Amino acid sequence: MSGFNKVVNSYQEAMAGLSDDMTVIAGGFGLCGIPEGLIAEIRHKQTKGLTVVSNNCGVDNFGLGLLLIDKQIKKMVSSYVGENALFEKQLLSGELEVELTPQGTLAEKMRAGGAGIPAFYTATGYGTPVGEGKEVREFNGRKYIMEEAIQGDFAIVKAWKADTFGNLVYRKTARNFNPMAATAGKITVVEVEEIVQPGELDPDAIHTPGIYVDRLIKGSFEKVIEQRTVRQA
Amino acid sequence: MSGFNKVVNSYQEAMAGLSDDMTVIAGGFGLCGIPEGLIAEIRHKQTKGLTVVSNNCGVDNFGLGLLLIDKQIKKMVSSYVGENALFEKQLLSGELEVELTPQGTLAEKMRAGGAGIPAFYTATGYGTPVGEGKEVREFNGRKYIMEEAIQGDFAIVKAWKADTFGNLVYRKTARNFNPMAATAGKITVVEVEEIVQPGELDPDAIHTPGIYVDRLIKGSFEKVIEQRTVRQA
Amino acid sequence: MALSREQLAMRVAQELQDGYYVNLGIGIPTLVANYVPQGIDVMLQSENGLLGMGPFPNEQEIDADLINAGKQTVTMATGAVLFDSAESFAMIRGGHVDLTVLGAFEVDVNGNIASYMIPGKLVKGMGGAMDLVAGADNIIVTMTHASKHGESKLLANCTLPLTGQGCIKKVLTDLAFIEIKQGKFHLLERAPGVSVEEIIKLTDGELVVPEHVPEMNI
Amino acid sequence: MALSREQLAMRVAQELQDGYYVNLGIGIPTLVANYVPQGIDVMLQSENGLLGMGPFPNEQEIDADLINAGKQTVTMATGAVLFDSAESFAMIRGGHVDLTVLGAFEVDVNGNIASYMIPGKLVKGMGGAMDLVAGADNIIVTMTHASKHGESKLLANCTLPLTGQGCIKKVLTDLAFIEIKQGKFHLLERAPGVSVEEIIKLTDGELVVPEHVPEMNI
Repeated sequence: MSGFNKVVNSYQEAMAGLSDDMTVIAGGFGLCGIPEGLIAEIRHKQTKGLTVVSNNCGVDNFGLGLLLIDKQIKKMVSSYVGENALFEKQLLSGELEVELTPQGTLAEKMRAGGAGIPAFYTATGYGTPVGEGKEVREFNGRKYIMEEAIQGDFAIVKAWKADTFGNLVYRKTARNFNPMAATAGKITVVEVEEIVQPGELDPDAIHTPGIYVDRLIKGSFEKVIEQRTVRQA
Repeated sequence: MSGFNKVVNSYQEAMAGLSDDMTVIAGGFGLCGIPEGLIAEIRHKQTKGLTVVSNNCGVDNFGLGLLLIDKQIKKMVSSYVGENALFEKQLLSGELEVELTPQGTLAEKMRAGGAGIPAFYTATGYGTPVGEGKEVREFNGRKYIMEEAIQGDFAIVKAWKADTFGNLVYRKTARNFNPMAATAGKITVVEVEEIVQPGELDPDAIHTPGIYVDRLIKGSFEKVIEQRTVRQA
Repeated sequence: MALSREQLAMRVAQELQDGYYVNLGIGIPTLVANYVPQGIDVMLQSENGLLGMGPFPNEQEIDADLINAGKQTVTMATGAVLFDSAESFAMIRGGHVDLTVLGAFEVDVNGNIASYMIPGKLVKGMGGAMDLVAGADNIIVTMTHASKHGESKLLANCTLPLTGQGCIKKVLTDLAFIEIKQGKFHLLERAPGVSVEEIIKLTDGELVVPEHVPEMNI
Repeated sequence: MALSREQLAMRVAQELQDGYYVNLGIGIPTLVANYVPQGIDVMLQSENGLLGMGPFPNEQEIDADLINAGKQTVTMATGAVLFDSAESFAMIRGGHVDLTVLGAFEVDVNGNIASYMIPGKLVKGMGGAMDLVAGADNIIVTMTHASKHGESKLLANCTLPLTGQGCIKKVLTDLAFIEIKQGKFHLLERAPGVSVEEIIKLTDGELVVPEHVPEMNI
């Protein structure tokens, strides 16, 4: 089934078409489950003016934080930006715009973007700065705000295993935002640890159906740990 | 972890608390993936005036169709009601009310009900009888209607395997509406083919987390096939 | 001569492209799977939760837990994936399916479609059809051009309750392949041996007829 | 004497019930897991996609793919389940978590909470806190009663940007356990050795004090 073979052989091919001022939706939570090679390729391409939708912006010198070094990011849509000195600096200097979005709302906005739901209501953020300027509506005596879907020109995703059709399986908490990101990109690019043949993944246990995936590349991952915490022996 | 053991030992206990005029959300598509024993118990209890939210209403003499025999259902919320003579008869005589809901909207309304999303917008049904009386809103030049979430006093669900904590795995297309139904019941009751110990299911491959499940019972299933279709040898 | 059910399916199959994800409705659309052109691979989506639908099973393969949207027992193709109904319609509503083929009672010059209900007669329900027509960009409606009594099903305005508004761009009938744009039907092809005059006669809505109307290549 | 971080965690742990699904925020709330009463089982939800969080790993168990919402390496308890962020917040927003424990900068008599931003200082972001306070019915806020400079954090009106409006009913500080209802703080318990007068002095919002205020049983 050549028409369904999503595998590409270079990072250049994986990110072909990404250009200045585009919106990129990225999976990952902190440094867990991030498409390391795709981020590196964006840095290498030196694409500028990007709007990046991701729960976090990595750390100084790793993850999406790499795209701050040469000021490639114009705007971040994130729930949490702490623990990144360069981020803070660019934010305070006004070089970087940030749209703080509650974590659950962010996940739901990505899902909605992929699912043909242009907007939904949530109680999250009502009566807070997040709700300012947004439509308020009452259901069953409680107030909710309207949140709109997010779509990206590109989605960059990290999965554990894929078959060549782009059916994806994630591992442990590296799943996080990746499945929603995968649905919300006009072009969805996935970097995985292992590519297998169609039929090798259990059809009942696939997390992301290949229909959402446009390009697939096998990467190698550093998997930096942010907070290495062990218990007393 | 006794506090998380969801297993009950009788159908009576499984459906305890169900009373007249309640709303029941049921998983299943046609006769595929339906909680056969829980439906039989509702028939046995002779609960009346029920609003049943389910994609279909079974067939004469099987599935939810059994609840039509003694007129236990006041209202069905379904996408498809064909192929059930008793249903048609009660519908035409006015004994049974039907709220026809597009299949995708129905699935999304159940999901929303479980996910704290009181309403969402969809293009499905705009400009059709389904859209009548519903708020219309334009996003990016296209018109959408607002659909509200559904919740049930009870949700009845059929899964393949569960552990005693109520973590669920479904099998093939018997999954269908069951995962959404499971999230949308004030009391969610699940009938399964096999109950295993916690830790025996792969944590990465569980479809419904046990947090949604209140009661769990091991059933035995007839699995009636509606359209037995085979290919030429 | 008017196309047979099989010929309708064959003509639709010519629209398939390699790598297409396709949802085929119940009836004639289902037959399209039998005529996928050589060298082209498509993957069939069944809205009850299966992407990669295979052929009907043999007796030994029958599995009550594996059915299609028409409730028929089916099999899975290699590389198939299973999911729940919310995910299935996220896929459909979100526009991820490349081609949708479905039947209808009526279509009109504004791309409206009526397919789920005939008031006064039995109400079967819309199933997934409303989501499919709202979600897909590329839809082919297959239907007979007119009723047995010669009443056109290609109208200026649909008379039956709508399944979707302004969403149909291509209609394949037993007589003609028609495009809908700018509030008019446009005749693209005619069935072999069917005259342009017959098509005009049986089309109620405004029909634009080019100078040369090629015969379908079945 | 004011409660230590550990004592705050111990007192919160007394609110746990067998079979509770619990989300513990970063900081003091995380410590609650160390003081679950005997005979009671709770399951910890981590909003990055884990229900059934276990203790921190030993060196051999460390797995970069298994972290908690504070980005710390963790383990899974028996019967744990993993899911994506949309599912995690469906759980939270949908009110399926039995108890949420989180920190704050300020709370007020109307149940408002401010916890994510101090204008002019660093903006860290709300993470999942806004969803947690909007989705949970049963929330315990743990915080110090006043700043080091003696400025109360229990106010008539929050001064900082809100994380949630009207959603907090219980606050445990290092000095007192307080309920919020009908637009007032209600003193339920005091820390061992802490006088009612001291609590009154350090509480800015209106505080209802019953005749007898029991000492906490830590």
